[in-house]
Amino acid sequence: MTDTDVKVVYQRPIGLTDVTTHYCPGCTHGVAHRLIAEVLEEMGELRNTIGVAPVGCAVFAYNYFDFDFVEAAHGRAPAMATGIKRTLPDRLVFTYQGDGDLASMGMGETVAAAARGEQITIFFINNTNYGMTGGQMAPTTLPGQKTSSSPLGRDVETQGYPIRTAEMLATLDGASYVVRRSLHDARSIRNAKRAIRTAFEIQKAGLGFSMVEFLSICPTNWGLNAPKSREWLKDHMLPYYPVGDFKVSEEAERVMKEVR
Amino acid sequence: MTDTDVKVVYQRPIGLTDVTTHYCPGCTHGVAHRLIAEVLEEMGELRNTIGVAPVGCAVFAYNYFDFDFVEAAHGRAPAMATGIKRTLPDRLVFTYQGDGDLASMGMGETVAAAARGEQITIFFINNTNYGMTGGQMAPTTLPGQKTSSSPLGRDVETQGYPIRTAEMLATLDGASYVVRRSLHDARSIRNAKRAIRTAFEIQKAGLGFSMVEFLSICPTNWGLNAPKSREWLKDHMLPYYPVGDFKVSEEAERVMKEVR
Amino acid sequence: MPPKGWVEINDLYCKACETCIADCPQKVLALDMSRLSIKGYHPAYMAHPEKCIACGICATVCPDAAITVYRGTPPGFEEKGTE
Amino acid sequence: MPPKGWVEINDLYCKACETCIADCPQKVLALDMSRLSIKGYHPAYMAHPEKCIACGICATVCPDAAITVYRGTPPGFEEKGTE
Amino acid sequence: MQYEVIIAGFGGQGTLYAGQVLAYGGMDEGRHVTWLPSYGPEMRGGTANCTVVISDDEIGSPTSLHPTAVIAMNLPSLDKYEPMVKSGGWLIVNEDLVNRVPARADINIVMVPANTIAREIGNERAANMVLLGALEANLQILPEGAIEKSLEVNTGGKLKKFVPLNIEAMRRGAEYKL
Amino acid sequence: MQYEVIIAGFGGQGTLYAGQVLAYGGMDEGRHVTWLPSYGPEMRGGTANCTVVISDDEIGSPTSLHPTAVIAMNLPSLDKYEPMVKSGGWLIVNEDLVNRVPARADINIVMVPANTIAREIGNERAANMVLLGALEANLQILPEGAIEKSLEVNTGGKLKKFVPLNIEAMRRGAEYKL
Amino acid sequence: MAKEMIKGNVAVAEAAVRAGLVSYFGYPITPQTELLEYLSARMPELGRAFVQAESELGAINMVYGAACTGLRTMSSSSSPGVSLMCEGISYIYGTEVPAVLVDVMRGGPGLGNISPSQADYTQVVHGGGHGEYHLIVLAPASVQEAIDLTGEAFYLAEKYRTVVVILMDGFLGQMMEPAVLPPFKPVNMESPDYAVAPKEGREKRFLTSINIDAPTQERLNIRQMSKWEEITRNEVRYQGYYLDDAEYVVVGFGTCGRIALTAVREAREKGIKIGLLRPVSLSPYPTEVLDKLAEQAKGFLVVEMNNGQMLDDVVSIVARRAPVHFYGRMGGMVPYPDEISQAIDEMVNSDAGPELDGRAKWLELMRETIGQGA
Amino acid sequence: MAKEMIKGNVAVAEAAVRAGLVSYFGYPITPQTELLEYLSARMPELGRAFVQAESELGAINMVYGAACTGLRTMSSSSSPGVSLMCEGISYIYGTEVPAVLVDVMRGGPGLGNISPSQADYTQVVHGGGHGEYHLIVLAPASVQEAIDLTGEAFYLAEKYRTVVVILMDGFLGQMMEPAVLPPFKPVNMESPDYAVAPKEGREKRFLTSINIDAPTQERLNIRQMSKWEEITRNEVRYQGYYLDDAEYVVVGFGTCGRIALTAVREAREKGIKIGLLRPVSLSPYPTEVLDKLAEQAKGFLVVEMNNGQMLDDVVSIVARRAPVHFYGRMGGMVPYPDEISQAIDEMVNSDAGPELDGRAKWLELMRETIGQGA
Ligand SMILES: Cc1ncc(C[n+]2csc(CCOP(=O)(O)OP(=O)(O)O)c2C)c(N)n1
Ligand SMILES: Cc1ncc(C[n+]2csc(CCOP(=O)(O)OP(=O)(O)O)c2C)c(N)n1
Ligand code: SF4
Ligand code: SF4
Ligand code: SF4
Ligand code: SF4
Ligand code: SF4
Ligand code: SF4
Ligand SMILES: [Mg+2]
Ligand SMILES: [Mg+2]
Repeated sequence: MTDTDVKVVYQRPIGLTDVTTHYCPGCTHGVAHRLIAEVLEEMGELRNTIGVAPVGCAVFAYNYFDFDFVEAAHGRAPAMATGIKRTLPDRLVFTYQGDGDLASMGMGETVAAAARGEQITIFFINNTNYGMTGGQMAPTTLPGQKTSSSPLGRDVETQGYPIRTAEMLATLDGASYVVRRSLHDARSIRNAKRAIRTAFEIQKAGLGFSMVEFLSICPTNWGLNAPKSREWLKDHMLPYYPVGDFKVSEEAERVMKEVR
Repeated sequence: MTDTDVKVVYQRPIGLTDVTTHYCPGCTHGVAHRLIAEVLEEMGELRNTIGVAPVGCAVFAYNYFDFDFVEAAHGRAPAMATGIKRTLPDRLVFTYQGDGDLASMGMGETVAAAARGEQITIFFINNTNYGMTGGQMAPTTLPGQKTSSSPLGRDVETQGYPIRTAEMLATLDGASYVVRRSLHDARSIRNAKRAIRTAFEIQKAGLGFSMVEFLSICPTNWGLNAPKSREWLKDHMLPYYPVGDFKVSEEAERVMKEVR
Repeated sequence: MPPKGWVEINDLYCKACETCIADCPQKVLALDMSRLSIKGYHPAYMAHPEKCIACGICATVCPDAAITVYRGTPPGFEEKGTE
Repeated sequence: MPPKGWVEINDLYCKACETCIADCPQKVLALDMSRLSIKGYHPAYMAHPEKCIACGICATVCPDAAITVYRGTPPGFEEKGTE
Repeated sequence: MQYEVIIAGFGGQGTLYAGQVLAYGGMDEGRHVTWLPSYGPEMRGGTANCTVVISDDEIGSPTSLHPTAVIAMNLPSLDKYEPMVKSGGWLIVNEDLVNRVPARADINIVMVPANTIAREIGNERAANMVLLGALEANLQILPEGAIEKSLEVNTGGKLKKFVPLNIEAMRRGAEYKL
Repeated sequence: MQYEVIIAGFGGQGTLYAGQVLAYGGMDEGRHVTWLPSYGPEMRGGTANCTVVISDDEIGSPTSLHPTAVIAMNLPSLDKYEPMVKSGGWLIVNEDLVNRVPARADINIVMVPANTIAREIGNERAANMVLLGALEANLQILPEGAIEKSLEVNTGGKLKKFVPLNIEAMRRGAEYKL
Repeated sequence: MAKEMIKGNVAVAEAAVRAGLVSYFGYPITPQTELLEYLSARMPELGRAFVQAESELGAINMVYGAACTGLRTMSSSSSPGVSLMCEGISYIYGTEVPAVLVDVMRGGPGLGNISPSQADYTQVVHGGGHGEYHLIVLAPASVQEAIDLTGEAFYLAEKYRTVVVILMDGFLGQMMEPAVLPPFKPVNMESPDYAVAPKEGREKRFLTSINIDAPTQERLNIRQMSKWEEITRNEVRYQGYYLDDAEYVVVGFGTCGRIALTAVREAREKGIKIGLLRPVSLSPYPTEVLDKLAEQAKGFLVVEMNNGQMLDDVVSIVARRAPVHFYGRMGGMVPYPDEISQAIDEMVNSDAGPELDGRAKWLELMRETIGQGA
Repeated sequence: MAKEMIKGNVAVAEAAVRAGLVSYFGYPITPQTELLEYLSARMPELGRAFVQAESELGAINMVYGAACTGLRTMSSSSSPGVSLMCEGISYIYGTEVPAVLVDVMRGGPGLGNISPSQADYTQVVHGGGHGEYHLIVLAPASVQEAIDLTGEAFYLAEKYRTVVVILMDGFLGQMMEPAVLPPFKPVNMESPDYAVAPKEGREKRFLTSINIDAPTQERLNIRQMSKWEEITRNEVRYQGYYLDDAEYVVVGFGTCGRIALTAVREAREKGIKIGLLRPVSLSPYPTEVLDKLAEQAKGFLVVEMNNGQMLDDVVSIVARRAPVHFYGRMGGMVPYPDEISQAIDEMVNSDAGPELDGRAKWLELMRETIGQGA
């Protein structure tokens, strides 16, 4: 056997910088980052993309991606992305947002961007809590789930019910591609990657608003290690937040079929 | 025949003050007002109700209703109503909001209140434009519809698609009763009244968030007189915004059946 | 036969929007071009009182709650009615 | 038979989260309790290099893109492989 | 020299437009001018007025508490603005829509049956121009014919066809020169 | 008299807790005290330190640039705080987690193998209390036994069962009295 | 260039277009709405970006995004809307990207009304968002000046990578005056070298307002303060009238400043040696000229359409060298020249010393003449 | 009452509970979050209302609603969150209903960081929302004072039907000190007579901040200004140290004020006749005492954790009667007593006259010692 038979099956994508992230061990924010970098590399769009970082654990995303980035105010990433995309319509523009950022603080901007059919892509990290500020309840926190601001477990009577963001946005005519994926195992991750690719292709084709919601773990605030967190996701989140395609416009469908 | 045979079939409800409204002739804001006053009178709740007025043509609603009222900041009526209801849980609290107020400026607060299952009722006047400020495009403006800020007609490519608010909110678990009614003719108006009654009864029973969306006319900014505006509503709005019950929780269903 | 009822339209509230006029199934109502209300409108009135069936539709659609609807013989008709 | 491939785990990135360890179908990986990385972690390593099938699952699930996966005979095996 | 003119009436009587015509005329004559409307919801159906200032110098205030002249197109406007007219100033009144004679003795009062005249020349909506004609004839803020010329130069689109009517209206109003 | 003490180490070494124990002791003795942590995301996995001020008078600054004493539980803390200790002040070092001897000659230096001792008495996590014992023995900020008493009084819940261990750890640390 | 009669709101909009505005993001609010409406037709016609945002929050954050591309962008609003923009403004400032904002002020606080006002002075000049920032604030008093300052605003925003606010009031927004519009400048689509607008062959860039490390943040603050010092040195603008020999000085900005001009002229005619200082840049403030005037003047009169917000600045600068009188109208009321004339007379006849509390005296007068309660 | 070691954020929360807080509405943000977290357990336990709002916008408008019932309500946040509340605060003020707000300040502008800061001084004391308003602003410097002022805040909010802000910084929020909590006050559920809380047999009520008629709005503004005059007369609070014979005066509030105390004591020990003025009510400001000190002092030193926001007020009041020096740290940095000591020495040794520009001198120093750039 010679060296020429050695093939690199996988290597760190060039879209990530050579920097350790500040994410906690096992946090699937890292997986989402990696997938986005892989897809943009594969599409040859690394030098044509602008990311919008949120306020949340991903606040420093701009340090980890090796392409242009801006940092939004809490919740306003879709508006900021709109400002960029309208100014530079031929660039790929995406936001990367947590559930507190998108579904609480920024719900107004999110719905508006989707309704406008804004030609941007949103990557939405649903980890059922506010990671960065120490694990408070988010709009996505499950009924009964304990957080630092629902210490007895989320009481739906006084603290309300979780929002299924993808399902909700899917009702909007402006939304072209709205899906949910999970990051808890290899198979889910591969599916998630295909969705990222589809979303970007849809944006590239000018077909309107796209969003991929990712079920993600937060070992630190859930108080579970990474493998246990992934189990918890599977057992508790998946039933409430089913993976699926909630809105695929006709045109988007065509693009979707072309992706692998 | 004697006087005793004379029966009052209809008279101005006592829940309205003896004041002429500032609404333009024919404007169905007036109809919605009247129905709310009638229902609260019939329920005997006039002295137990607090209304929250929006910023919009209904900004002076507090002058027209003969019960307690507060005036919210633009879009924030659901938050303000939450503050009141949480403080005085045994009062009936409702907001009265236009489409600019609720579906643009206040979308975040609206979704959040619905998701929380906040025990309030929202009356949502969809007249496809910003009446008060002179007829700009609203999130509800129909594709192609001319407004003062979509002078060539709403171009869905750049200005997006109308939001079907009721359908969207219906996806939320916290929402108990979310329906759409129209105010363009007597039959629709009677149905609208039943929906108002149902919504209030649901609130009274503590069954969660309720919203009634009303299709409403804006003769002034549509540039049509009242009868023609009602035709326009029927021909253009009804197809896009079908009347219907989009979310009726199980418990709400029971209440609904009891209303007439 | 006397009419089944009648309506009273309050000048203070009526804005001459013609909604009631358009919707009255009996075509009872019209704008009174002979009068201007203090608000500057030609208010609606019963142009054909004899046709009123007290159905209440006019009141149901009136955006300004200007209309009161009575069932029974209108006051003016009383004597004639017994004729 | 030589293994089908191998992985390299970059100490700089590995945070010892054990995700790869849990998901490796061949149970190749483990934390190296004998070493501390500069970040203060016991990084993952190939505890059973002979079992690796270069399936890439570990890299797919690694949140820190710490793993490179190679298909082919691992460098150390080359000679042995031809033995 | 500085003229301060308030034109007031119901919404729909063309007060804002009459003010603009005057202002354009001033501009074309190289004078400093400001045109300031009342704005906002009160305009919807309610009253509408504007203040026009025409001056040889840079204009300070675009408002006026003691206008040189007032055109009152209806009774509420007469009631409101009569007391404000500067002593020695002018009050041009739409005789058709008021039911009283102005009371001030220290100002010049011109009563013009503007609606009647406008109806006579074919369009009641030209009452505003009748009154403007009366104003100009009496005060001669601008050289003769200046407004007419400006109207012709500055009017385009749908309004163009009304120019002759408006000029005629002004001419008829000008007959009410004191 | 005013004592300013900084306790610094990795997150998880119990620096904040040791500071609280000292502060409670001061409070129970009727002294003025402040306890000020470093806060925020740097705490997640990174370093953690707190400043405790104990004084007979109203306390001004809760921070200190020249602390009376520093407990350095690891090398980065030693590197950072050694230069800051007030001349004549005290530096208590966890000998187990540093690889150098402090360089300052104008301060009192106490090297304590805190992790080793803590392990000896059954729980490595008590290293913080070993160092606190060494601090108190040398500085005598509070009367003898005050901290121990305060620990007993103020500890409740799950931590109660560690009180004897913590007292033992302090006692062992106190053996490092210069 | 021929003069045109043009409305303040529209004038600013068209001036921005001619200055090469690439994108506009706004939300309707009286008395600013015509600006948005005008651009809703004009921008698409030119193939440029116009978005009616979901809210002022949305609008300012769209501006933030557009500003990060370094291309000319603006928003406009009125008082309550500007309050909603406070956070975003602070972010834009913190990120050091250029943006222009128009505030057509109305009566407040709260919902207040839509009548002209200058009650956002403090908010825009001193306060507003959190953190350390200083915006450049320009206050036109005529349609022509509004046009000129609009071009200027874009220039300054880019020169200093900062936020420039054009502060007007409902009167100026609604008023028509003859004015000359500047020539049409071609749009510059070349992003500056700090901006995000990726292209092959250059390093990635990022723009943020976060500096989680406090020392780093402090160094940024110091640099921004230094920049502000430079702006203060270079960018002061004001208009003076009859100041050379003035024994009395009226200070007023925007609409109130021009109304005061009428009163000052009248007073001059009466033989009073009085001048008018009309600050055009409210921030940086014309401190130096006012400081000099404080050496020469026997009295100052500040006139505003608010409760004396600029008054505080004038009092601080005059520093008890002369009494500072005040006359203001609030809540959407606009003073007539006659009221200012009267205030001038009172100043001239007053024997108040430099320790005069102008606001207290004025408030007393207001209570007596206009009364209390709503 | 026994003393407890208690953290600033928690102390304020529990003090509010004991003052009879009926409802709390907030949103997580560092370094304030413990306050919200504490109440998320405490309020439901007592059967009172706690809502984690969707945003600070939501929170302040929930407070607005609750305040309209006249029952005790509050929110808390930190700098960027407070910016989002500006509009709502203006509405609450305009409607004249009582509310309490806690701002635990952090470094800015923009996202900045989470380190302690006093950079919201101007925003909260002068600026913030649109329109004419004056909030009452109280700045505690210790946990005990934070507790005491919390009770006071509710009292003042109700007394004047206004918004009271407790302005703290991240240090005070995170610090533990022994403190005595007040006794538990029963909740008052009796709505006052202006409030909406309908019941049989009384006229309807409404609460609004709109006055579309400008003269009406102006009368309201006058009444509110008069109320403010009254507050200014009655509600000034400050703490003075060694002021009687002070030739030099340090002025600082909150954490910075207490840090300065250490430096002032040291200077006294060195024989410098120096005192400390620590304003507790930042609004109304202790103008009168500072004015008197300006007659007696040879020099002032203002110390802040910002770029000199309160400095502007001190300069205005001192009015060139003595030089006003400045020492500040920004961006989340906190000065050590030693730095202030040095600034005191420099003041004492300085030959600057009263026209000194303290900020310019300081900025120069900052550039030299700390540098620029981020
Ligand atoms: C206006 C404003 N409010 C609050 C915050 C504080 N804050 C920072 S991150 C965050 C929540 C982030 O949670 P999420 O979006 O779910 O992201 P995660 O950290 O879970 O990935 C909050 C509330 C802020 N920075 N700005
Ligand atoms: C923060 C803020 N932005 C904008 C406005 C201006 N404004 C007043 S009403 C209104 C729109 C109202 O439209 P809608 O809610 O549809 O009510 P309608 O008048 O059609 O009944 C707007 C934008 C405001 N008052 N406050
Ligand atoms: S706090 Fe949670 S979401 Fe944030 S980095 Fe850690 S594990 Fe990930
Ligand atoms: S503008 Fe439209 S919505 Fe408003 S009152 Fe008039 S008709 Fe009704
Ligand atoms: S519907 Fe009512 S308001 Fe309209 S015309 Fe009839 S009576 Fe008058
Ligand atoms: S009651 Fe019926 S019939 Fe009579 S006027 Fe009204 S609509 Fe017509
Ligand atoms: S490539 Fe596959 S077999 Fe090899 S270590 Fe990774 S997961 Fe295990
Ligand atoms: S998944 Fe990655 S970071 Fe986690 S242990 Fe494996 S190599 Fe290390
Ligand atoms: Mg999250
Ligand atoms: Mg509407």
